[in-house]
Parts: sequence; structure tokens; C-alpha cells
Amino acid sequence: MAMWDLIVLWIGGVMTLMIFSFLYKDNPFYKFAEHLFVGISAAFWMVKAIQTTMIPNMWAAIWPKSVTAILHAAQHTEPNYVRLIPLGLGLLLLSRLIPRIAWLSRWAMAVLIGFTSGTYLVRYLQSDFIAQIRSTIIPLVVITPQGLDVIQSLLNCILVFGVLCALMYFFFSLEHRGVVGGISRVGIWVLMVAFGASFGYTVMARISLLIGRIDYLGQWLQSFWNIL
Amino acid sequence: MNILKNLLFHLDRRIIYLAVALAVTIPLMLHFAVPLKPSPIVQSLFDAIEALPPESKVILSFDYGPSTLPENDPMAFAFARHLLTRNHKIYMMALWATGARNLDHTIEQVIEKEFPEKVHGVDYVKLGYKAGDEGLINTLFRDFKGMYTTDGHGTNINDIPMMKEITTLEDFDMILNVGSGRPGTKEWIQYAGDRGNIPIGGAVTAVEALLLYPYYPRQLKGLLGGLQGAAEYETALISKYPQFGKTGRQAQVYMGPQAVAHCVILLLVILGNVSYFLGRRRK
Amino acid sequence: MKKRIPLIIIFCVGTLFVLAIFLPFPPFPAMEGEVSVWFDILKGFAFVLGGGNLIRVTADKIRKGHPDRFYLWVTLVGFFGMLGVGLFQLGGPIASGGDFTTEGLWFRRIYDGIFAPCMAAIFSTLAFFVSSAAYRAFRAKNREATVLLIAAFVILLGRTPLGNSLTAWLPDSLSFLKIPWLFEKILMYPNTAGQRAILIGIALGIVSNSLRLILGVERSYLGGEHS
Amino acid sequence: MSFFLSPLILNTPDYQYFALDKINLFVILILLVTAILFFILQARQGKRLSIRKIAGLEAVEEAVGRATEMGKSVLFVPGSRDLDDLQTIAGLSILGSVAKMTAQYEARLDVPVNRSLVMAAGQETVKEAYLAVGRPDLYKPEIVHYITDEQFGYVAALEGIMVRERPAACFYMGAFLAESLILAETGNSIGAIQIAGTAMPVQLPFFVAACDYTLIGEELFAAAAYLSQDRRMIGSLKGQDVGKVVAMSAIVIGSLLATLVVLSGSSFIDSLFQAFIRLFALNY
Repeated sequence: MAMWDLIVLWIGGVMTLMIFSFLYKDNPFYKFAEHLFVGISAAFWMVKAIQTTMIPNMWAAIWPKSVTAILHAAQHTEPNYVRLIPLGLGLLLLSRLIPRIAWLSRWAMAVLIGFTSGTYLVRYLQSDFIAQIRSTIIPLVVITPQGLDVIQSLLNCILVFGVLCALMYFFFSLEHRGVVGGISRVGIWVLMVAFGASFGYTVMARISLLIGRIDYLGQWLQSFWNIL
Repeated sequence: MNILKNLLFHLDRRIIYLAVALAVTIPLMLHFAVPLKPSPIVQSLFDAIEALPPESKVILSFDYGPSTLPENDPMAFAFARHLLTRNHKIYMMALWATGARNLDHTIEQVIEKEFPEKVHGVDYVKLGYKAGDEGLINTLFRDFKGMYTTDGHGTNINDIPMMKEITTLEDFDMILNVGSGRPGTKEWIQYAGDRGNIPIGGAVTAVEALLLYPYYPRQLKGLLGGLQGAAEYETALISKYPQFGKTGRQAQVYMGPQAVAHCVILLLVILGNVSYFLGRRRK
Repeated sequence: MKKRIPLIIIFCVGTLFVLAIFLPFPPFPAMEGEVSVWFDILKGFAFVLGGGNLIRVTADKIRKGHPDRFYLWVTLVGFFGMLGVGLFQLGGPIASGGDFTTEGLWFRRIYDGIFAPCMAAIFSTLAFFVSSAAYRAFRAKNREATVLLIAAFVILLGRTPLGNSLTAWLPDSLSFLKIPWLFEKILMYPNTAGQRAILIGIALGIVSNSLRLILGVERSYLGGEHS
Repeated sequence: MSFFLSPLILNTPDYQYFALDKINLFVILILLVTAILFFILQARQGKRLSIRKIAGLEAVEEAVGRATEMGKSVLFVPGSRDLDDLQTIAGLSILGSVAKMTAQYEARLDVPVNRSLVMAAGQETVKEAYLAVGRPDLYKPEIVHYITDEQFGYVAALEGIMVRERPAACFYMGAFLAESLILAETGNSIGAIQIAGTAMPVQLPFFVAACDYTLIGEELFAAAAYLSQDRRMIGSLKGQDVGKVVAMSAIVIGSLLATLVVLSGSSFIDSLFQAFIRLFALNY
């Protein structure tokens, strides 16, 4: 293992233990790791934004010749002046720094919010409304060459009525009383099964993460052993 | 008895934490592997890849960060082994900035070690990370090379042999997503699969998997859910290609501590209910 | 004027993107992809605001003699250190496209030594939180909680070899009581039913919320209606 | 290549001017939009529309009140995603209502965020809320402050804020990922009243298990309307219910047809079923 890899591993192991120490209680080690992580990660994403977006997608698009030294592919591209629009919107956004014209930043914000609402509206209608209705349309009775498949039919009924009852729970216009109350009660049970199953299923993922970390701490300890 | 009751009623969360830590650490030190039979949803993805004609073009997207490595890495490794054994061409990309490191990891750990004869640019290509999240899929759907003007090493995209026939996402035969959140499999389905009828295979953390069940089998060819899914895929792969029996068991080794930790949590749930009912009787 | 123009912008942009999906000729199909890129560029500009805010708030606290001064300094040092290392590319250039995997890069060293371990460690504490939540929340307090408990318990059992062997002795005629069978069916049927209803509800919520935004009925993010 | 100019460059005049394969989507879209508009207009004409109680939202004011009494702060987390997620925007709308309450009660509000754009929008929201209830004197720009874009760095800082400041009420409203349970368990350990709301199906179980109240999916998007008591907003919720009726009838009719196909084997019913189900195809 190269010297640097070893140093990186050591620091990593120490940072891991500092974070874990929070589980016992808040303490100076955790505080240190937390504040360091906040500072470093904020800068990390900022640098990333400059390198993966601002330079290649904005600067290089508007003025390709200026960046050929770092972006070789830019040599052959024509300027794309459409990208002047996000540049302009970005400047509008920065108007927040000057209180007198700060209201201009709302224009940029409005473009973003309009974009989000417009695209979300149709996309969710397609993938989560229409497609999920389509998937729920199934026969309530299943017949195999051996005759009626009671269990499968029952399961299909659970699926269809489960969706219907749970949807009933979400109705805003109706108070949960009487028949509606009864149906939405069943709906809550369906949701509870889904939540319980989902929670139980997830435990595995969370344990996996811990296994990965403990494996990492194992390597960390082993690196001491190797040096001794 | 009273001491026991008191312990239950005032169980400090730190004791729970300690129990979980031990449940994971001890089996991991003892190193025991748990082989598992592939479930239908895993097998169907394995079969779908088996059924692709040789030299098919497959995207392998690394949409996960370092935080879910233990779950996602074995999946990416198994896919890489399977695809290269079947002589498919792998296009490796990442929608997550943090995915680029995992992509390299797969190349270093699996491709270069186990498939030294495979050539970058001919059998597999590292396209790397591009910003844009799901918007990137959107853009790639129209114009692949407009976004990826170079590969991950800075080589012009037109100089790479296996990129010659690619213009849009629709030129690919399958998209495999190894993911742990958003953007991930769901976005690949919404932005590529549903629009271009491109077969999508997912390999995601257990949490994500649950959300994707509704998309199977209509919008999704198959799904590896969490470590268990990965271990099952390893079983399928090893039973068809025994040469991976030695190297290809990452997920199976992690399944040992899983089993013990699950038992501890089950025990905690039982204890929680015992304490609840004892407490109610006391009132 | 200050209020009306943003509302007009939202209306136009929102309507445009709703209709774009139905218009299969240029420029509409490529528009969403292009504007997603704009969004990222805007996020880049916004970093000036966010980073500035982080520095200002932290520095203010230090100046006012906050008891955690030392740690606040750590944040500032970490921030400027990483920013410098990234922008001046210490140890070698960061490749175009933001690939920083080259050996010897300081950016990569800090990522591997501090960023990635902290991130993974915090994420993995979930294993502990999931256990303490299970201990507290899965109690048969009422009917709803009992349903939750039973579903969770069966799924947890189904994920262990123990659960599988527990019911293996059952004859095939009772196979629907076996844990692996129950595990799969709970996931595939009642769970899917619940998830679907939630998804359909969310889709409707999104349609209605988007429409409220596009029509300017909801506008608190622009500062409500009161100024 | 400028995509705006591409229609002029491409000299193929025979485009299709409407995506016919999405005609079913278009029809359903028009149906829903009309229903929602209808109720918004009804509300505008002064018709009283009432909706059922949502327990989690009834508890919001109580939680803010308790924080005030105890002299502790109110923590509001608008999710961990950016403004390009509608849940974040919904979360910010709820923040507007919560901020009005903290201004009225003179409770301390703390809104740490992990996206710069959310910070900008959040500051506008809170400032206007304080202005609206006549307490601009209580507004400070650092109420909404940026931490870091990194999800877990943000979580680490939130955990720190929780154990050190010990807020009496924690609101988690928006798009949440894995951090949901970390936040909810930490909040639980300090004994805060916790009200969560998200449309991330995966995270809902954790909030349901560890928080006092949880807004499930659709309820998150309805929350701002409910809290503001704005008649037009409530009208739009009524319109959503029409969507539910559409969904439920489609499932009932479709499943009955499918069952009839199985039972009768008639090819006429089968073609009827195929025609019906095509309405919900991804490509018509």
C-alpha cells in the first residue's frame, strides 16, 4: 500500500470513529468531524458545480475557443448562444446581493418554478397515475387448466380492493364517518401493511451499510497490524 | 425478575446500539457465506441478459455514492462479469457525481483483474459522470454524443470504436442501472424505458427495491433488491459460470452478519412488545 | 409590477412545458433536456448565495463570541481549504467533466480520507436507528399498530434463514402459511396495493399543486399576497 | 447547435403536429384540469367548500404553541432536495404558514437548508410571512441559512443542531431520502413534537414509526391549502377528488371487464376490454 493510501485510510478510520461517537452522546470529537465535514462538503459540491456544469455547459457553450486548453472537445464545437439565457437568469438571481434590485431574482425563481410544475404535472400523470391504474386492472378470478385458482384469485382481489380502500382514505371531501369511515379504515390497514413491509424490508439495507463500515474499520485496524 | 422488568422498561438506546454492533462484527470476523436461491424477479433479469445476442450494447449506469457501496458494488461486479463473459459491450456512465469513483472501482477490481484480455474502447468504455441528473437521460435520449463529447479519459468520442454506431439512447439493447436513490432506476424507466421501449434492468438498495416492485414486469425486466438480491444473482451467475465460484461471492459473505443482525432485531421487537404488555398489566 | 411579472413568467413557462410533451416537433422534444441544463447552471450561480450565506453566518457567530468558536473555525478552514484545493487543482489537473480520480490529486485525497468516510459513517448509523425505532414503534398498541407489527415481523423473518426453516416442516397443502410464501405475497399484493394508492394520490397531489402554481393561486414562495 | 433554430434547418416539412400516441394522456389531463379549475372557480364565486380534518395539520399550531411556552425553538426542515422537486416547493409553502404562527407567537424559528436556491426561496417566504402578520421586526435573514449541498453533511449538522439547541417542535416537510429516520430518531431522543410530511414512499414508514404525526404523500401537497384556509386552494383539493373517482372507476370497470373475459371467454368482451385498457397505455 502506498504511503498516501495509508494516510488516507488512517484519517478515514479516525473520522469514522468520531462520527460513531455521537451514538454514545454529543461530544467534541463528533463536533469536530461534523463541522469539518460541513465545510469540506460545501466546497466539494461548489467545485463540482464549476467543473461539471459552469465550465463545460455554460462557458464552453457560449465561448468554446476560450476553454480549449482544458476541454479539448471544445475545439470543434460552434458557440451555442442559447446558453446566454441561463447566464442572464443567473445574473438575475445574483441581484439578491443588491437589496435595491433584489426583487429581480424572483424572475429567475419564477422560471424555475414554472419549469418544475410544468414538467412534474405531465410526468407524474403519465408514470404514476395512468401507468399505476393500468397495472391495477387485473381479473379478480384466475382460472388455470386445473380449475379455479382460489388463492391467486384471492390475492388479486386483495390487490384491487386494497388500492380502492387506500384511495378512499385519501379523499378530502368526505369525513371519515359511516361507510366511508369503514372503508378508509381498511385503507389505513392496507397502508400499514405497506409501511410495515417496507420498514422490515429496509432493515437489510441499513445493516448492509454498517457491515460495509465495520469491514472498513477492520481494514483500518489491519493496517496498524501490518506496520507492527 | 424485577431487575429484568426494570431493564426492559428503561432500556437505554445505547444498549440496543451495542447489541446491533456486536451482531454485525462477530459474524463478519468469522467470515461465513450464505448462498441463496434466486427469486423469480432476480432470475428474470439474469435470463434477460442471457437472452441478449452476443455483442449487444449495454449501458451500465453507476448511480450510487460511497454510502451504499456494500450493497451496490457486488451488483455492479456481478453485472460486469456476466456481461463480459457473454461478450457484450459495456458503456459505463454515472448520473451521480460520486458514482464515478465506483465506476473506476469496478474497472480496477473486476475488469482489469479478471478480464485482462478485454480492451477499453472496444469491449467496454468508461464514459464517466455528467451533471444533469434525470435531465441528462433526457438529453442523451436525443443526442448521446452531444453530451458525451469525450470519454472519461478525455479521448474524443468519435475516436472510440464502440461509439461509432451510437447516436441516441435508442441504439442500446439494454440499460442496467445500479442505483441507490434518485436519479436511479425509476428515472431510467420514466425518461428512457417508457419513452423508447429500451429494456431496463435495475439493481438497487433494498429500500429502493420496494418502490420498484410496481414497475415489474411491465416496465422493468427484473430487479436485484439489496444485498439479498445481489447474493441471489451471484448464485445464478456461479451456477451457470462456475469459474466465478471463487471471486464472485462478495454479497454472499455479507449475508452472514445480515442473518444474525436480523435475528437480534426480531428479538428487540419481541422484547418491545413484552415490555409493553407487562407495563400495561402493571397499570 | 414586481409581483405580476413573476406570475406571468410561471404561467407561460409552466404551460409551455405541459404542452411540450404533446408537440413532437422541434424544438419541443429537446426542450426539457435543455432547460434541465439551465437549471444546473442556475444552481451553480446560486452557490454564490449559499456559500456566501454559510461564510457570513459562521463568521458572524465567531465575531459574537459563540461558545463553539473553535468548531466554527474548523468549518471555515475546511471550506476554504477544499475550495482552494479544488480550484487551484493541487496535485494535478481535474479532468474535464469533473473526473478527479487521478492518482495524487489533493482533491481526491480529501474526498477519500474525510468526505467519503464521514458520509458513509453517518449513513451507516441508520442501522442503529432502525433497531431502536423497531424496538419502540413495533408494539401492538392498537389495531393499526398491530397490522404494522405483523407485516414487519413476517418480512423480517422472511429475510433470515431462520424464518425459512421455521415453517419448512409444514406440508405442501399448507404452503400458504410458509414464511417465504407469505414474505413474497405480502410484498407483491397488499404492499403493492398500498404503494400504488400512495403513488396515485401523489400524482393527483402534484397535478393539483402544479396547477395552483401555474395559475398563481399559490404563491407563498414569491412572498404571498400581502406586500 | 441551437435547438431553437432546428426547425428551420431541418427541411422535412411533414411533421406530425400532435403526439397522437399521447392522446389518452391529453384527454385525462384535460379532464383533471377542468375538474380542478371548476372547483377553484366555484370557490372564487364564494361557494363554501369544506374538507375533512387532517390530524397532522391540526397539531401544527399546538406544536408551535408548546415551543413558545417552553421558550424553545421551532426547527423546520424543507427536505433535502432542490427547487426542481415539487415537494420542496410544497414544503416551502407550508413553511410560509408555520412562519406566520412563529411570528404571531414570537417563537424562535430555525430553517437550515441544503440547497442555495431553496435558501433564497425560503428567505423570501419567511420574510413575507413575518410581514403579513405585522411582525417584520422579528424577521432576521439568518432564520433560513444554508449548510451544505451534501446530504449527509447536512444531516450531521441537523443532528448537532437538535441535540444542542433542543427544539421543542420539529417539522420535516418536503422530499426526504435516507436521512428521514436519522432525523426522526434524533428528534425523538430529545423529546420534541415531530410532524413530518413527504411524498417519498420509501421514507414514509420511518416517519410513521418515529414521528407524532405524518402527512402521507398527497396530504403533503394539500397541507399548504389546508393551513392557509384560502378558499381557492381548498377548491383545488376538491378537484383532486374527482381524479380519485376517475382512478377508482377505471380500476373497477377494468377489473370487472377482465374478470368477465376470464369467465366468459367471449371475444366481444375481450375486444371491449382491450379498447378500455388502451386508454391507460403509455403509448396509445
